[in-house]
Amino acid sequence: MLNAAGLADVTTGGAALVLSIVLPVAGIVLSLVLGGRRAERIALVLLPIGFAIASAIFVQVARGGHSLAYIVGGWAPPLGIVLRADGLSATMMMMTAVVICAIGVFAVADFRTSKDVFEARAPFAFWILLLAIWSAMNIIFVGGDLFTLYVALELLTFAAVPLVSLDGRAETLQAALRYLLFAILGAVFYLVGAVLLYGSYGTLDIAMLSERVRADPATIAAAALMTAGLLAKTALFPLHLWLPPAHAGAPAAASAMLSALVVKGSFFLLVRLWFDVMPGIPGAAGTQVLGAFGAAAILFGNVLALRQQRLKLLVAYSTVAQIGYLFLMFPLAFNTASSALESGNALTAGILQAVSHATAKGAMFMSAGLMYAALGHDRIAGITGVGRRLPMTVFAFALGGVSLIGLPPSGGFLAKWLLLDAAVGSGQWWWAATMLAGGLLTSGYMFLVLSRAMTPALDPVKLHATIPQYQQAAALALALCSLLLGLVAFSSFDVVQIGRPTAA
Amino acid sequence: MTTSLALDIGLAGLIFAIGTWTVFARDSLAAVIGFVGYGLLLAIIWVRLSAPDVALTEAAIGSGMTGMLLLGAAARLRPAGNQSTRTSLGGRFAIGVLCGMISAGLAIAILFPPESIPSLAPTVMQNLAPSGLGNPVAGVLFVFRALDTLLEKVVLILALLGVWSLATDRAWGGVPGLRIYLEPSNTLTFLAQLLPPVGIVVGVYMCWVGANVPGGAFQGGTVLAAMWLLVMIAGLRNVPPIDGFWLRFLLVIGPVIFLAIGLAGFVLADAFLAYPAGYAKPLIVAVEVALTLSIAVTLGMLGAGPPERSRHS
Amino acid sequence: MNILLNVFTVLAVVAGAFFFLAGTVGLLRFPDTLTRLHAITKADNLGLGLIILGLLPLTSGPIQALKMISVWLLVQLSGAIVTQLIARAVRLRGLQE
Amino acid sequence: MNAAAWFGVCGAALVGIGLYGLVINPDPLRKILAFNLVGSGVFLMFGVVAKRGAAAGLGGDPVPQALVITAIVVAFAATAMAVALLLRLFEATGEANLDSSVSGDAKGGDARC
Repeated sequence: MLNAAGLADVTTGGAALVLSIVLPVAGIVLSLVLGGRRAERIALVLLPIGFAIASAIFVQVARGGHSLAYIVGGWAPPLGIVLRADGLSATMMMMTAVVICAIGVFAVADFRTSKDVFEARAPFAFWILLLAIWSAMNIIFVGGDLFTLYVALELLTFAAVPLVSLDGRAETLQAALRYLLFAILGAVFYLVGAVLLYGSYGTLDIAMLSERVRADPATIAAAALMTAGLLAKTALFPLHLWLPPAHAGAPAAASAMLSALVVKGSFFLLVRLWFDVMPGIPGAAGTQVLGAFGAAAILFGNVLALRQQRLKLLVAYSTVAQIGYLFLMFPLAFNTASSALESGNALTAGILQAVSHATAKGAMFMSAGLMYAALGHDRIAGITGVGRRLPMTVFAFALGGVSLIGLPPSGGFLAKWLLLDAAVGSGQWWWAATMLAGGLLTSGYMFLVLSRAMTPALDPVKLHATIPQYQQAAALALALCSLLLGLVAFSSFDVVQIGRPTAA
Repeated sequence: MTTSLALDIGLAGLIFAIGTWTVFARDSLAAVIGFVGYGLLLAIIWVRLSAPDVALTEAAIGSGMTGMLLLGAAARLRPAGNQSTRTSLGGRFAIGVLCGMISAGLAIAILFPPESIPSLAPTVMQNLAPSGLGNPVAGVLFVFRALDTLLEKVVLILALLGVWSLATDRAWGGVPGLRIYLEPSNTLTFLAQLLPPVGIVVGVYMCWVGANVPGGAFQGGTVLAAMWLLVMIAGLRNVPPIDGFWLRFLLVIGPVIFLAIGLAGFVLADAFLAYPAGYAKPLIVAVEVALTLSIAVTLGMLGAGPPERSRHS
Repeated sequence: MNILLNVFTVLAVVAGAFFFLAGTVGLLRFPDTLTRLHAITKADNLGLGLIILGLLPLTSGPIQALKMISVWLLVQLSGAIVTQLIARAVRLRGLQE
Repeated sequence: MNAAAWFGVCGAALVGIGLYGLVINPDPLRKILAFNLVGSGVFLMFGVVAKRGAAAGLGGDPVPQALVITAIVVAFAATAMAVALLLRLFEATGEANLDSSVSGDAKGGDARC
């Protein structure tokens, strides 16, 4: 075996990384063979365990101040695969664990197998897909090998697409098919890039590539193709067309997962690619182009959100806009002196934006779903008075909106503040202007929805279904997470920067 | 120019021509049939590229199973026709130019390799001996990058779950309606009686020798799946209901054993997915056998499609 | 002896290739499904049979020769049955195209 | 240029032509078919990379070869899911379209031909 002695210190702390991947996989196979409502029970048992594992990794990384690694099978790269968790991965894993657990609690009411059957379609599929999404996200966060990440990306797609069409309505089938085509094409583009990189450098390991990478034509082509593929999967404007129907058509718990988590998977890979694999390759022009797409997404998504008649579509279009903010960090992290992307405050801001959007958007899709269930529709014109009947739900929706707009003390505020600060500091005022305009538009549609919801109705609102308290509580808990995330500004150190080259 | 080079260029040209034709052919069914032929020719290219393992996979899965799925779909969709609007001439031109540029960029990238060509072949051969495997590709799949192989099996299972989830609520737990519907006929029954014994021997052989020579779980499993589908289409065996215990058991037995051996590596060897010294080969063969069964069942059920009839009707 | 075997190989393979060519031309040029089937089965049976016959002297041992013969037999079997099925489908649905 | 380089060019060309078909062809089944062309083109390029890395008595670098096997299986899984979705969509609406907006019932409002 390869240098077994040198591995010992690397592998001891890293076993949790393996468990974070393997546990949901074990849950998937067990659920399939045991069947029936045991799928739900297995998922519910695994939720706290997975949460504990993610917390353990987070604490280990934050306390230790350095990243964790695990060499799978004892085979070091370039032959084998390494799992790595730096501050970036640990933060995203923690976020995923929180959101998944909240969604799990929320979904208990919607995906229950009725007493008179052994196994029902939607619940059985949902609980397994939930575990699959969790596993795929964790692999994406800790995978150290570009091909393992490709398989994880596909795993994520195959878990996400059936969630879109879980209702079986014709328009969701169409949305799912369109999503699938976008996603698999994006993955193939990513794969071409990996092929070219392997052809040039003989390894797919991220750390080894970052040392070897040169600015030759093959590498630039690889970077461009991988970026394009990942942008299609992240639904950055103008490749966003598949997102609104897919996210709005899925059941509430599934929408929350798709919007809060799944798009962050491919986004995270993009961050890995640009910041870790090839920080020097994109150049100023590349980062400005990416930022311009982001800015266009902010304006376009917000304007379209403002014009929607249905609540779930409004929330979906706001996802298109919020994804735009994520891409502003690329031009802002670019250092003109070294002509490379630097992991500074802009990176922290981008990740913070991802985390606060995940929690806020999860909460908003859950609350929108609850309003839909209670009213039997989600026409914005018809939600008058719902604030009286479902105060907790509307409150959660409003708190999510606070984070999207970027009001203090929310995580969204801190993220946007850091981005603004970086924009002003580097003299790129155009991004700052876009962000301010985006914030105004976001407050516009939030006001539109909330003012309707809080207006007392003329005749009392009749609820079609009773909404369990715990579902509302799950949405509110996520919204509070998003709100209180801004308080991390008071902690002195920055977990995201752990294990980054410039932080040491 | 040598003869073999001329033949290779001709092969590449032929493949490109058929590929282009499948894009532009008017009839979908004809395009799919062209695609099957395309896949078989592609398998020859893989042999020419000294990759017999990939050639077998391409022929079995890339051409065979994919072709079967697409043929079934084309036959079913035939009455649909096509009412959607076509892209305008200018749009087509612009997209054509863009695609041409991508192709040109890729061709340039592949035609100008770095000065020292990197290869892991020597490293693989150095480290293959302890595992006792003779086939380096199997070594990469089951020793060095076992995690990818495990995850890929999960991907297949998820795809099957995704296909099943498209059933109606009422049909859940029921029997898949085979997509390719043939009237029962004596000749087909004859084939379904004669071929499977041979096919099963071939499938088992492929899996068994995969550790040492080209072949392995994916190729063997595909052949077994094809035999199973043939028997089901001919009506000699019923399609099993999707909630049957044995079906589910066989579906997951491969990943379960893989995972169990991988986790045992924590205790018995020095890492997850590491094999204890001296036991690598028997353990890998065990994993391959279980995976072959799982792959056969997964591919067979993917071919059969979502459940359509409830079990009792 | 060796030269004779080589000549045999060349002749048989060329004859086999000719049948493949003829079958392909027939597949492309014949007017309806049944005649096309007729053309393609000739390529399958005779063409492949001749090529394998021609290659037999080049095999490294009886096992390899057996493998090649079984390839031919399997192609015969599946070819004959698929042709039968297609012909049946044509008869049931009426002649098209 | 050696044979492997020609196969590489063939792979690159297949990616382009497949991509064109994927974007241009309105029929989802043909889009799925074109996706498979793109995929096989990419695999072929990987095969050329493998062939270039022939060393240590092997005809090619086994690592990319093994990765292609994995990728072929994943592409098949994608095709299977796409085909199932397409057939289900056809069953539900009586048409197989991605661009027209479909509604719940088959006789939905728009009578586009």
